[in-house]
Amino acid sequence: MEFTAIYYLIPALIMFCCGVYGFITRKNMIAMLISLELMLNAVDINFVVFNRFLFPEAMEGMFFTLFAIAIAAAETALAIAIIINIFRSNKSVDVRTLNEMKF
Amino acid sequence: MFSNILIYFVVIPLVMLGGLALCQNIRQIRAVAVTGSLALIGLSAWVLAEYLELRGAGNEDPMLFVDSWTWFAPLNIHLAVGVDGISVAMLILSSIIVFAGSFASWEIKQAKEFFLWLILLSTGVFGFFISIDLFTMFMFYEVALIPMYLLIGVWGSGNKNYSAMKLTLMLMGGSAFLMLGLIGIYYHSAPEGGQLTWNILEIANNDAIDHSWQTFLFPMTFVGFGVLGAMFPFHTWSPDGHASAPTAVSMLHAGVLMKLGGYGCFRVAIYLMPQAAHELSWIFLILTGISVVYGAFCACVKTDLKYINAYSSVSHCGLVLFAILMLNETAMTGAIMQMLSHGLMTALFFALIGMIYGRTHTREITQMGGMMQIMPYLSVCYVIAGMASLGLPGLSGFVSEMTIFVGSFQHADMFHRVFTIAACCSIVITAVYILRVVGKLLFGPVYDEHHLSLTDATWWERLSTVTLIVSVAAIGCFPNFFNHLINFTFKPAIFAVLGLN
Amino acid sequence: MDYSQFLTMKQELGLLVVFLLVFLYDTFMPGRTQKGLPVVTTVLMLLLTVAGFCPCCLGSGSDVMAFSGMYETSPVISAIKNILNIGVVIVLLQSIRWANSDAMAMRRGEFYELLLVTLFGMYLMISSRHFLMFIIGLESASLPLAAMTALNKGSQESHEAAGKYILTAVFSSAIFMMGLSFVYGLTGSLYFSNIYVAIASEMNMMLVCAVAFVIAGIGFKLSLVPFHLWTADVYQGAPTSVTSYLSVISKGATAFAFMAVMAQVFGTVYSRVWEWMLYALIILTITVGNLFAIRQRNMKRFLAFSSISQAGYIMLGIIAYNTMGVAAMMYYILVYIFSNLAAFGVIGAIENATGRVSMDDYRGLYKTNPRLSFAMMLAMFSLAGIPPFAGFFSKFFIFTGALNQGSVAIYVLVLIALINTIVSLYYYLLVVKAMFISEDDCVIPTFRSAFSERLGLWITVAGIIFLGLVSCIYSGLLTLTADSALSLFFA
Amino acid sequence: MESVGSIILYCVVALSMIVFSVLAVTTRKILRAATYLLFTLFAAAVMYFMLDYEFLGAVQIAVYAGGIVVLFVFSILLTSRPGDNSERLTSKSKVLGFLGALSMLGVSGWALLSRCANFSSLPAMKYLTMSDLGTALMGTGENQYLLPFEAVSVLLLACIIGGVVIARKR
Amino acid sequence: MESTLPILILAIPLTMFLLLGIAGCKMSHKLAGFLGIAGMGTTLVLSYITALTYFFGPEFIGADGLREQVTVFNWEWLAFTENLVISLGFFLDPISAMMLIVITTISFMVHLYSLGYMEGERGFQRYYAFLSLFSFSMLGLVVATNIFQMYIFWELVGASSYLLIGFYYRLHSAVSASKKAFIVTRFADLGFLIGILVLSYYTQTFDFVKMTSDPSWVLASTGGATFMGASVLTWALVLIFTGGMGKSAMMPLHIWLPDAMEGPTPVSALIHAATMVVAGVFLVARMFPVYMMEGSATMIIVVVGAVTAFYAAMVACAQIDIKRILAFSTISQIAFMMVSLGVASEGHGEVAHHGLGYMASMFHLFTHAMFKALLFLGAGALIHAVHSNNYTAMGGLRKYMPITHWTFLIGCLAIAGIPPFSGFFSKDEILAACYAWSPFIGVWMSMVAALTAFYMFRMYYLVFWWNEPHYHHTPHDAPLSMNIPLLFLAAVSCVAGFIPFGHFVTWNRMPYDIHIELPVAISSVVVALVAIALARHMYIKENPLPAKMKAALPRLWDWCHHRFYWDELYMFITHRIIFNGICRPLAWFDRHIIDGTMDSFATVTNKASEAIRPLQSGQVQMYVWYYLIGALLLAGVTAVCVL
Repeated sequence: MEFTAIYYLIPALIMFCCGVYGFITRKNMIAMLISLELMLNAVDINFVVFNRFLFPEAMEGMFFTLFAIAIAAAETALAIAIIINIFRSNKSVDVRTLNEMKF
Repeated sequence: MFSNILIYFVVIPLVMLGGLALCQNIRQIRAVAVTGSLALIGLSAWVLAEYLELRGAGNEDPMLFVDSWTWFAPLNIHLAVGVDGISVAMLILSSIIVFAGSFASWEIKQAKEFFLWLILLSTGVFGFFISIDLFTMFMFYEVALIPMYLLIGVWGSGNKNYSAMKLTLMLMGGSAFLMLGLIGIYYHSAPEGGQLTWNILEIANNDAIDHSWQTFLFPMTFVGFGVLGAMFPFHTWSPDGHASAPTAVSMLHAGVLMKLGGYGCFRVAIYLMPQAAHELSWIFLILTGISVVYGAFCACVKTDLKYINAYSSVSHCGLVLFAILMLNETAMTGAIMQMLSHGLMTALFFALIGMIYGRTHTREITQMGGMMQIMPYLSVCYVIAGMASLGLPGLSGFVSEMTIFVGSFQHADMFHRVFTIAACCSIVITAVYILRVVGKLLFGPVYDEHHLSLTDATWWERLSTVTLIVSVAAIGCFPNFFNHLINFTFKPAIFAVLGLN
Repeated sequence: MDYSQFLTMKQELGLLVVFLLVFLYDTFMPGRTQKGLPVVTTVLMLLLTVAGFCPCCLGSGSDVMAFSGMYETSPVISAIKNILNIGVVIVLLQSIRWANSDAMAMRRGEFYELLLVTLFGMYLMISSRHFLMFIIGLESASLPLAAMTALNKGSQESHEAAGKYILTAVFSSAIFMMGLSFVYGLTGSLYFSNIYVAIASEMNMMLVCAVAFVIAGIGFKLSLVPFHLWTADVYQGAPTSVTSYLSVISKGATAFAFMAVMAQVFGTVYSRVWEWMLYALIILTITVGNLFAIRQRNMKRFLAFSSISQAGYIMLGIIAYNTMGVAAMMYYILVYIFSNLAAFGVIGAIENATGRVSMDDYRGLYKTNPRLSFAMMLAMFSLAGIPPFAGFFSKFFIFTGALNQGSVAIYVLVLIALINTIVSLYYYLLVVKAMFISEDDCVIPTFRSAFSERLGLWITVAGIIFLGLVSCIYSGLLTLTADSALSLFFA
Repeated sequence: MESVGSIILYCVVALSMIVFSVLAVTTRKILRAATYLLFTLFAAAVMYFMLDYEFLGAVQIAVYAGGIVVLFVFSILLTSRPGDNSERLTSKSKVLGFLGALSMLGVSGWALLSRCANFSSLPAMKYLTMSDLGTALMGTGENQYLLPFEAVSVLLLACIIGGVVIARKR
Repeated sequence: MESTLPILILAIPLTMFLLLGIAGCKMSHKLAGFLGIAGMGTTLVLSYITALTYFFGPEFIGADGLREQVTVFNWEWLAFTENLVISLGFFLDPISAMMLIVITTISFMVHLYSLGYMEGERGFQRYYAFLSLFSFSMLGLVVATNIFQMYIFWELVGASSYLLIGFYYRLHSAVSASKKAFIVTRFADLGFLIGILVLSYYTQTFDFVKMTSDPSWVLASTGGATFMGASVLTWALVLIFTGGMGKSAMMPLHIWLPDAMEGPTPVSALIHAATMVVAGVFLVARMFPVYMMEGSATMIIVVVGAVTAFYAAMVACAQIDIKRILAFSTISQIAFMMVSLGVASEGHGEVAHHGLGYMASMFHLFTHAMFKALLFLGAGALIHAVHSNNYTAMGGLRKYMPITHWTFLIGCLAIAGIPPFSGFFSKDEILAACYAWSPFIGVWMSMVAALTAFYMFRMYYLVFWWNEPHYHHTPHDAPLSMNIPLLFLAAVSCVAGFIPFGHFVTWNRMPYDIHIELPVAISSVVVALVAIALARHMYIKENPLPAKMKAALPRLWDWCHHRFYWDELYMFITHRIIFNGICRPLAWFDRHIIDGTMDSFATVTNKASEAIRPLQSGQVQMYVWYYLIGALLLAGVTAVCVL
């Protein structure tokens, strides 16, 4: 058998979908963040795979991934700071408590 | 720019606004309002004189005093002005009603704000009538609409919030269609590759709007303006709006603002898209024909004076649109005459109703009676207004209605003639509701003993009403003058296209 | 390795200088002078704005590509940045009083630093011609905003807003990046110019997906329906100054960037793919935004929905897909900045003075605070598109621009948009009604707002009145757009 | 034709990636979720190595596993009390989650498969040296990333400031 | 002809109206009355000069021996199109000259009479103002040069009639009577207007001269067009006649006239007996050559006239109110004129008996105006004396009011057709014309003439003989100002019959001699005398016969007394059908359906707004879910559509 790009892309996609599922279902905000990380990571894999399989002559995808990792880190850091902030005032990290404002 | 006389129709109201901002007390406010409206009357008289002189000298241009200043160059938007007989007539009408309206609101509360909005409204109206650029026309049109909301909302009576909102939204709804129509016209204003333009004269000259687009754009613009012209079934803002509006606002609105609708229908919808007008007129003819009769019937059973008059306006304004759609010289002349006539007499009506209401605090005719004994002056004026409305010769209503009927009946098509007869029936129904009100309200024994202590008109009220009555009588007695003033516009080739007239 | 290329990024560099100065001031100046920070920042921004207007100084006089086409600046881009700058100056002006309140004492500097960074991010979004740059700009424009949203430490709503914002924002950026990965997979490049060429021959699901995800990702920031759901909550919870910043600057910048992406990346598949997507989104956005706005009582939330529907109108400039549309869009953004900031200025002034933000509290406001009510009314009229205020002109031009496209579908779209203006007029008038017509027992008492707030209001009101009447602005934008390289994409 | 080793390796990596992803989003204990995330990230790193992106793999391990996951663990410890099992999921949210995930899978899967024909086996690639990476990061030319490098630094700075200002007690 | 006099004839009353109307309230009663009378007097003199000049001036006899038609002046007032122009002009021909005399005479008499009758009334000045307005309008109507000018003044007389009927506006009855009068005539005028429209559409002219000088051209101009089976010319003429029916109170549009008696009695004399109500006759006479062309139109005129004449005479026999009796008498007499006009032509240009009917009609118009005005003014004197309109409050008055009694008797004899009073001559001509046209109509009209004599003398005896009721004040003759008109008109009624009318007024303006048709004359006088004798027998003093007759024919009495329930029928149609059946449902429809639809846009918007509220649930995961689904749908739907 021959590994084409699709062999790598499908697991990444499944990973992405797991992230989606987790993000929608988990009530713990940190768990939601974890799901998000899965999604971001799946995207990273996509880039890398496309780069490696389709356009190996340049390193666009790889560098995108590199920066995306940095961005993801920044996002996560900020998100965690905010979650902790919420935890301080709400005494909970349950996302369902974020329902003061609606309609 | 200021060498053109027309521009002062906008400048004077703007100066008035500025003056108003500086006013400290009610006397100054009145002074500003009176001076300004007098200046406007003077200006419109001047324009009329100049206009007649130019025409007399054999000037055959479709519009006079034409001038155009570039505004948004890339879109070819200009501040273009110009008048023909119709616009001159409308300008005169507006200035008279603004004048009368200022006097009718002599003792209004919060006078400064009131006049601020009122003058803004009149700015829009005047601007609309002098514009021959679709963009500026539309802009002024909307400028005239929005002050209504506050005028009714703040100074109105009864269910004013609802009425003000309904009126504003429905009229703006109309202008939504209108805006689409106008932009559409712009994009088809010139032949392929030509310079697109908003200028009415140029568009009419180019005659480049192709047939399929006409059939789309004509209804858009006609309905857009028709809403303001109280065309069935978009007239329902009118009864509520008028009923809640303060006196001067009802006057201005029914007297002038509703005329914007008819004027626009002619100036934009029909003038620029005659073929579509010819083909689609039957649809709107049915609607306006319904307006005419239906409004009159509805007025018969209402007991609130303003509702009666509002429905009567629906009927009369319906006649305006009806006649415009006949697409012949006489009927269209009649339409414009009807605008003048209806504007003046309905303003008179609303002024009187406001004055009566200000005294009795009711507009229910079932709650009043025998006013002739209590306030003979106002009652006599009311009778005159009523007579004008039901078309007594010697007053304006007769002249305009007859011109419309005769003109409409000259239509070659049987359908149009039959419809004309149906519209004619409205004169009987009009008589019914007018006389019903007159009989109940003015004649008969005094209904309420408390009313006996009420006073007759004050001097400013007399001035306001006399102005209007004289104008109504002037049109009624010397119709040919207005006829000639107006029908010059209808001479040129727009009918040639249709093979009519 | 031509590092002098950095010098083409004059406006970005200028902004960074401001950022650094503010940072240094915040860090090193003694505590008693800290209250001067807001004014200093405002003045610095003002200088930057002024400088941006002259091409010789910071603005761009011609089209320049730098970093091998990763960055572009041109008069048009410079113009939109200047427009944003003007907005930022006004926002800063209006936030001075809030920033100098005691509650903000510890976070004053950070507020300004974060704000400037987000502005920097927006600059990058606008100027970038490479998706990596673009996403960095997008994130810079969006992540610090989450922190800014949370600045109101005492308020539960502020935290909630920040939480909702960061979670949805990150999710959105994940989707966006997914879309980018598809773009990359299709074309092998992240340079706009390369993609533009390479994508022309493509027509498959991956392309559709890519476009949809990219639209979703940017639509999130623009709060297009259905990607808008965060908007109301965040606007309501965030401090008023942040809300006003979010609603005008962030939206305006994103709109322009969106236009750039759609035209310069996906231009070749306009009618094949995304025209119809945008039709749907615009109709949804305008309608749903309006429908929600009807029911709102909280002024900030109300303006949130109003801004959603406004975004729909802005989109008309993009779907027009011509230079007129772009110019109209930029003009619309400018006018929208002034109108919305006037509204937020009044809301902020009242909130700072009395802490009340409900529309019910505004009843009878005209009796006690006529000037504020007047400013608010003008803002509402302008937003509703009533002449002679600027909003009318912007609406008219954006419709004109859209109809320039000429298809029947666009006529239908514009008609729907126009009908929606009636609904929007209704709710704007509700505010006017509350202030001018309704009466209430507990009217907001007469108060005197701070100088900065008044100045901000005067500026915005002047803008509302004159921006439309002064024709050279729109005409200038139109000429600028027509002459720019951007216009090539619409040919 | 791939070697058996690489097939096995692929299977292990792919499977662990999928399995740990699923576990990460379904486990009730939040700390476990973080752990499964770590494993997934490791799997991804291995995948990078398999595709000859050693540097990227290293960064992945360093930044993700070393930084982010630690951050997660800290925050988890900070916010959850011991023995605090995660919530029981309502069936409604499960259904919605499934629906969302499945449709995402469907649409994106369709997108990927639509390009499947273009996919070939692993092409040869020039070995990436550190200096290649360095030049690309510090260069201003085509496919060189000095500008993003600088820009991202501003972003990181902003996030630091933001994080600090939020996390600060007052 | 000089146009100064004609202009003044119209201008003086108009000026008086404006003067009294605007400044009247500042004047004393005396001054206002004097002004009014002076104005009318001047007009009277001027009109007499004009009319007599016309009739006797040789310059108006053309070369062919015909009396010329003169358009004294004709000013363009409103030009609809090049051809269709409303002009205001002064047209002199025999009938308009005659009408000038009739109008100004009666009007002057009424002015004079009112001085006494209306003395001390509130609104005295207003009264005179309205009288002047009416005189102006009526004069304008008869001298109209074109049909539209006639329509204009037609409307104006309607309005002044309205104002005068409603003079006592404090009374409900007066107000509703005036309203009724206006609306009914307005309805008729609608027909007139449509008729004008139809006619002018085909002929492209309003001008009388153009139409009447060559009526066959009118017929030709319609080009044989038909509408719903009838030729358009018939339609036009019938519609125009409808206008005449309204004004002249022909059945079924007669219902307003009896009610119009609510106005002051002099007004009834002027407007509702002598002048305005004959406008319909005048109109048909004016258009006579055209009517001649359409047999079906004249047929309708004859039928309507005959039925009305009989009906009104029947009803007049059973009324209590003396003014009502006179009103129905008026209706009946006008119907005579109509019938006479109708029988003057025999379809398609053949004029029966040299247009005898035409001449007779005009003659009767003239004499009737005089004696009916006399009767009304006499009735006014009676009412003035006893303060009641009902004969039940009167009786034996001959002793107290000799002048009134004798003048009234002359009036009654005149209307009954007893020679040598004027009515005999004119009625005789009419009957002769009828017999010539069709014996049936002749007999029928003779019967009506008998009825006329009967009800008039019924009234006469009931008022002046009969039993004397108890009077609060002793009744006495009216003051001099009221007696002069009575005496004058009585004198005219005595002698007017001897005027050689045929020399002045004929359909083709060709003078000819009237000769009395003896058989017809004798028979009609005999019949009239019998009727008078019967009335004398029944009503000269208490007599059981009337009661017996009433008991014998209760149904007939009821129907006659209630005017055959026409008012009730109209009430039913207007109130039940039009008002409750059309207006109210329409108003409801407008409020609830049309307005409801408009409101429902708002409601639906609100409902929609409520319905999508759950979208903004406040749950961030739902937000994300919608986001995701939105994005996927965007992709999926687009893909389905474009791929």
